[in-house]
Amino acid sequence: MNEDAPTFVQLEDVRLTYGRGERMVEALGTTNLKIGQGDFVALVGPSGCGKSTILKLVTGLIPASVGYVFVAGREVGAEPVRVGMAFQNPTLLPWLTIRQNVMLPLKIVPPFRQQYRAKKKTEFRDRAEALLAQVGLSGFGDKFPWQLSGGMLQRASLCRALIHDPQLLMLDEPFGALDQFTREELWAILQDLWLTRRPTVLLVTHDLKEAGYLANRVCVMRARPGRIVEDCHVDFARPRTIEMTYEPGFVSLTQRLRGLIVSARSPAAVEASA
Amino acid sequence: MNEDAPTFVQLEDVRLTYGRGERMVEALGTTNLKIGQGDFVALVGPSGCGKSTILKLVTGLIPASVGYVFVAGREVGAEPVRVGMAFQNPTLLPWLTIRQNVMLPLKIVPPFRQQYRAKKKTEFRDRAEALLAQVGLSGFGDKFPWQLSGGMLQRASLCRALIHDPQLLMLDEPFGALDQFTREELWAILQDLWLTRRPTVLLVTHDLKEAGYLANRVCVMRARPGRIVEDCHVDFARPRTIEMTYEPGFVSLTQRLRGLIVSARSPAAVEASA
Amino acid sequence: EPVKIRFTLDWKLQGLHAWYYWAQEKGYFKAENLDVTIDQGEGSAATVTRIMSGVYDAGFGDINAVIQNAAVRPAETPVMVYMIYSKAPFALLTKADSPVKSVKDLAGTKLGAPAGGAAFKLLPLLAKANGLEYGSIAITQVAPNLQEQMLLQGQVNSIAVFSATSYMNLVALKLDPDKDFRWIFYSDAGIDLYSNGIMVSRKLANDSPEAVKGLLRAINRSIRETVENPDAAIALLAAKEPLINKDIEKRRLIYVYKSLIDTPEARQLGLGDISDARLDTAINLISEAFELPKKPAPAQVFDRAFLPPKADRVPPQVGP
Amino acid sequence: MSYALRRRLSSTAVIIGFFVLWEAACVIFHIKEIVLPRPSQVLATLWLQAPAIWPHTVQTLYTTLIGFALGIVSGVLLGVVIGSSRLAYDTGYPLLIGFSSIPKVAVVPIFVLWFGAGTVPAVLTAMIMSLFPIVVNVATGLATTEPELEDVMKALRATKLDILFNVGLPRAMPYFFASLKVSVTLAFVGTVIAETVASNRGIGNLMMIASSSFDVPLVFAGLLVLALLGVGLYAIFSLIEGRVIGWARRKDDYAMG
Amino acid sequence: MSYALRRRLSSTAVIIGFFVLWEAACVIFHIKEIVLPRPSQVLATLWLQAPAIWPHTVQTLYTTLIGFALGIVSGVLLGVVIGSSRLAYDTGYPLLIGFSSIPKVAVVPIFVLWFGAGTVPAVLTAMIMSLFPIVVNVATGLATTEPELEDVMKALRATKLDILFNVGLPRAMPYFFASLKVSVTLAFVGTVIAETVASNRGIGNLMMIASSSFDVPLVFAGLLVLALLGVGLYAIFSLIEGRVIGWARRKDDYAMG
Ligand SMILES: Nc1ncnc2c1ncn2[C@@H]1O[C@H](COP(=O)(O)OP(=O)(O)OP(=O)(O)O)[C@@H](O)[C@H]1O
Ligand SMILES: Nc1ncnc2c1ncn2[C@@H]1O[C@H](COP(=O)(O)OP(=O)(O)OP(=O)(O)O)[C@@H](O)[C@H]1O
Ligand SMILES: [Mg+2]
Ligand SMILES: [Mg+2]
Repeated sequence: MNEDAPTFVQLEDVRLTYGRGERMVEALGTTNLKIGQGDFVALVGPSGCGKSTILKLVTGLIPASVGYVFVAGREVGAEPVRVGMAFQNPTLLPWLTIRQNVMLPLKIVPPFRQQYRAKKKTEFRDRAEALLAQVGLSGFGDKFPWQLSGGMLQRASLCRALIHDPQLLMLDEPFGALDQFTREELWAILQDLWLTRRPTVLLVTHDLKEAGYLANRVCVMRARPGRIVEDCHVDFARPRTIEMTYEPGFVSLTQRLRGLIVSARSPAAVEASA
Repeated sequence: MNEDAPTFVQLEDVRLTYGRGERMVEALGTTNLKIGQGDFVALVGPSGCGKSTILKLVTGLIPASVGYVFVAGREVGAEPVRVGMAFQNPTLLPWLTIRQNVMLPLKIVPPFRQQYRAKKKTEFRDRAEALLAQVGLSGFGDKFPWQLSGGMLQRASLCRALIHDPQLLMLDEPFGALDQFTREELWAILQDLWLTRRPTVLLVTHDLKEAGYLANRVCVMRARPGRIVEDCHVDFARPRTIEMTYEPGFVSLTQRLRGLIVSARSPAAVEASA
Repeated sequence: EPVKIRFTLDWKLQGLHAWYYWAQEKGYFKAENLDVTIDQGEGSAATVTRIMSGVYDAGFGDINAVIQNAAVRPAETPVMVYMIYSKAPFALLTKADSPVKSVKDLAGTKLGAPAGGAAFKLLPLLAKANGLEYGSIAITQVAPNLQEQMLLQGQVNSIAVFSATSYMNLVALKLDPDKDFRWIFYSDAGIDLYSNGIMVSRKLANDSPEAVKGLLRAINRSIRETVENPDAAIALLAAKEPLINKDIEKRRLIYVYKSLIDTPEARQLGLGDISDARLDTAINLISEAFELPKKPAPAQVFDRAFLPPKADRVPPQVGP
Repeated sequence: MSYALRRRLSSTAVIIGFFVLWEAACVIFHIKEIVLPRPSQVLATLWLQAPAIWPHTVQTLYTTLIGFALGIVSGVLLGVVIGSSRLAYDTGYPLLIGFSSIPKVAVVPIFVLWFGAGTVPAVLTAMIMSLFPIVVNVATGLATTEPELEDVMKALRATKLDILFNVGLPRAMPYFFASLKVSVTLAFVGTVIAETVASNRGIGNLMMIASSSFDVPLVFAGLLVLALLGVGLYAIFSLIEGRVIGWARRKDDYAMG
Repeated sequence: MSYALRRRLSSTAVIIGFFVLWEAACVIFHIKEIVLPRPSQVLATLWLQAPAIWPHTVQTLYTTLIGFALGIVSGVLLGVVIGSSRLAYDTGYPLLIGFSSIPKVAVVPIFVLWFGAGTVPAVLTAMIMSLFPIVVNVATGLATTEPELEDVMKALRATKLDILFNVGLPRAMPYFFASLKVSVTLAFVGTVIAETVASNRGIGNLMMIASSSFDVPLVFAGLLVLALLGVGLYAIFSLIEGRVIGWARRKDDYAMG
């Protein structure tokens, strides 16, 4: 879509091994990835191939064993970039209510941080409530996480990732526990948000339709050690609609992605093509 | 499929409210449900409608606020039935390895319990390994839960639900964090298991294709307070195949289910039809 | 302006401390231009340590502890300026019907003694002085507050005690300490020592000799007045600490005065003074018992320069 | 409501039963007053001597509260340091364990030599005795915090202090409150020990005076006062605990469905 | 390996630094030996008197280990009861808190009168002192177990005992090990207190004798022995802890990537 945008996220010859000594596991083989500013990239691949690992690398939660991760031109961690992340498990803090959980980034991230005390009972609170209402959780702000169902937790966790208007948005299967309709509603909301605010988004998903609907690029990974084996551009016009997903062009895209994943699942086949 | 099988699970005018006093939430409106022995029932519905709650009621984890839950003709909890449950969150015990987690039911549930000490290093261990291999986790038996990816945890949790050959199997979105291919493989495995062992299965899912492929009956729920609004029979021949899911009959079933859920989502519409 | 003196007692509030509070309440300290604060103590030996540390300037404590410390740290050790117990209260206590009638009879019996206390430390000397094999005594070490009860229970045959404390403990137990028990004083069995008195820090003695003199004047006067008016003295104490048992504390005051203070020697030399020859023997005994590296000179231990005139130190008669 | 009432009644009954048993044991086995007085004697003494006991009680409570407050503050600080730094863990623990293995009776005289008898040594003793359980539990709570929860903060580029205040400490609260229960009793013990050694007032002083005239019921009255003070403070913490760490104990609520 | 070595070296350095500081403070501020002896004096005494100190050390260690073992067993049992029963929680806590607020010095004489002077009162004192932190932490660990984990067992129709052994106790292990650190020091304190009251051997006895002859360095040598014993036991528990609750501390492993 926007090929000349400056590179915002870059993985340079990154490898990642978990553990040490005998228990060492190579989760990610040598990986290179560039994401332009304001781009929307989806990551797909078989279970355990290292998708979450890539997200954690880009967020700076784990350091690369080999290679470098740059965000906004600086090594990750040092850059003054607002990051929003929805984890695969909706890890809400159990001692906070849903609203407090959603407002947490405002308490931490500048420039909101400085205004938190003054605005937490007015503007910020309203902002959280509005976001909760958008995902269908109005009225649940005062509940505690254990009083919500799995899908509701996931939506709350999504709100937490969005509330501070992040420049870099990491979403790890954010809609996995939702029914198809709620999911499609949230796709539309996310697309709107992307079109108006233009954050750089990295989305992990198992739903190829979701990847095609939302992303500009879909990266296909193969398993053990994980590696990106294919990088497909998705050029449908924006804003996209659910109807579009039934069009032949879209169906053939998902078919192609399916095929790529099938071959990615049998490592031998990939080895040859890589 | 087997209409005259004796009733195995029965919810009789069950209602469930969480909390007390002002904080009271009616999660489940008056619900009646009968499941014959050896039947395979899928529960679908919007997020937060009470699907997990029904599973917990049938397993006896929470007592009904009103009404009765019977399993195998007795009130739940008293019956000598082997229950296997895969929770929505793969709650593996963090201090046990994956294999130990999977073997846990053998340690607890009779008749395995009595033989556990003698066989835990031989037969039971092999059984766990075989199951892990079936879901693609061979070699991960000695890892700890936090060393696995989200999808891998979900598969391990499924193994734990299956290992003790349960007569009643409760599956709460067991394939939510898996890619389409792994998912389809596991469908086939689960169908085989059901055909050979004939446990009574209650499956919660958001994937209508999954519901249609696996279940004999699909119950559609509406939200807040949750209630079963439709009970569709699925009569395709067994064993079913992935190819079958592309047949027009199957597609029209999923279309019909979609329509039901759409109307279930707008409570007013349902109120009229109920 | 008044000289500040922090004064430490040897133990918690008891009848025998009446004169210190008397002096304070009656304003005798103030009259001597002294500002005295009195703190309760943790043992007559600890008085010495407390003064040595510099936190306290004066106190009521054990001369034998002064001797021990003077041998090792002469520069820091406080100096005794007014001897109050001219007879040491160390004694062996047995039941009246016990076969232990003298020190010699301890052989082969069980003796309870407080770990480390002077009464315990002097036992080898006591045994030697009486021709008894020390090893033949089976010694059990017990805290002071348990001794009487273990004796009564029969867990031990005799105990090595502080007479002033034990006597009143037995009274409190509603026993007759004179009839039901036998007392063998160390001093009557060849171990003749001095005991508690007023000591002051070297610094106070050197820098403000007048203050020390004033302190002793006030205390000396109070001793006489309290002994002559025991009821008033105990009432004054009870006003300070209502929890004390007035009867017992009055008896304690009188017992201590009669048995440890109003001795023939005190009648001869006056309250507060000592016999240099006896002190010399005591220093020898202590040096031997505690294996001191060297013997301190008597002048390092006791200084009679601050005493009030002898005429003021005549032991009084116990009042009604 | 009726459930809460029944709970309170039955627990009161058991506690009273305990004292009745004690009384009965004393009567049946002819236990001498001097060994173990009957609770009725102790209560009678407590009642009769109340005006004289009161100032001692106030002194002990006051000293303990100050020492305990200082203990909490320094305990949490030390716990945070030990829980978050490897070096502090490796060095702080052995030093603290070593120090805590020393009976404080041996340390109080040293305090007296520094600060004189009175309130200061008692406050210090209460503080150092109540400190260690808090350190250990806070440090353990921090060290066992789930990394997933911290990741939430790290992804937001939170500072270490942010993480501590928003994840570490709230997560460690159940540990902290557990340690408070132990610490408050130790604070009382510390105060009383210091008072027996060096103080002109306080329950410790009272017990020494009582035991020097062999007034055993009065000694036990002092002990009873201590026990009551301890239970009283515990009750207060319990209330706070219920509010602060309800999230960790939701099981209870859940069981009532 | 080199990392572990560096860690050990730096922590040893800090601990040695602590003693050097102490020595320096004594010299610079002219602190009198009778107030606080220099560590070099204490070590010299320890070295010279080692043969005389040894039997006391053995006695104290032996007594403490027995008392501590009994304390662990009864502490875990009581903790389980209090952590799983409402009534036990409501009654057991106040009684235990009350009892723990009482200084054990006041209780030892009663034990001595009942059981005679010697090892028994010391073992008992060590036991009751080490018991309470274990009770509190085990009970808290059980009470804060995530209901989700218990649900796993309940779905399998597990008995209460199954749940306790397979979920409750493993989940409470971090709490348990935290309490061991506190308890082991209290066990030593208990033993020593009992020894000072009535015993012919043990470090407590040694310290009484030493302090009566104003041998302050020997008193401190006794304290140092206690500290070393405490640290030694701590080191053993630490090893076991590392194996048993590694799952709860995975953060450490993780940080090394
Ligand atoms: N902390 C860890 N320690 C050791 N191994 C780990 C750890 N975390 C992940 N792994 C391993 O790294 C690999 C990749 O994990 P990752 O979570 O990135 O997978 P994923 O692509 O997100 O899979 P899923 O779709 O199932 O979530 C897996 O094989 C997993 O076992
Ligand atoms: N422990 C609880 N306390 C209070 N409310 C609860 C509790 N558990 C669930 N609920 C409420 O009950 C309703 C149904 O929850 P349930 O978990 O059964 O939903 P679900 O159908 O499984 O949803 P999902 O598909 O999102 O998992 C929700 O509105 C939820 O907020
Ligand atoms: Mg993942
Ligand atoms: Mg659910």
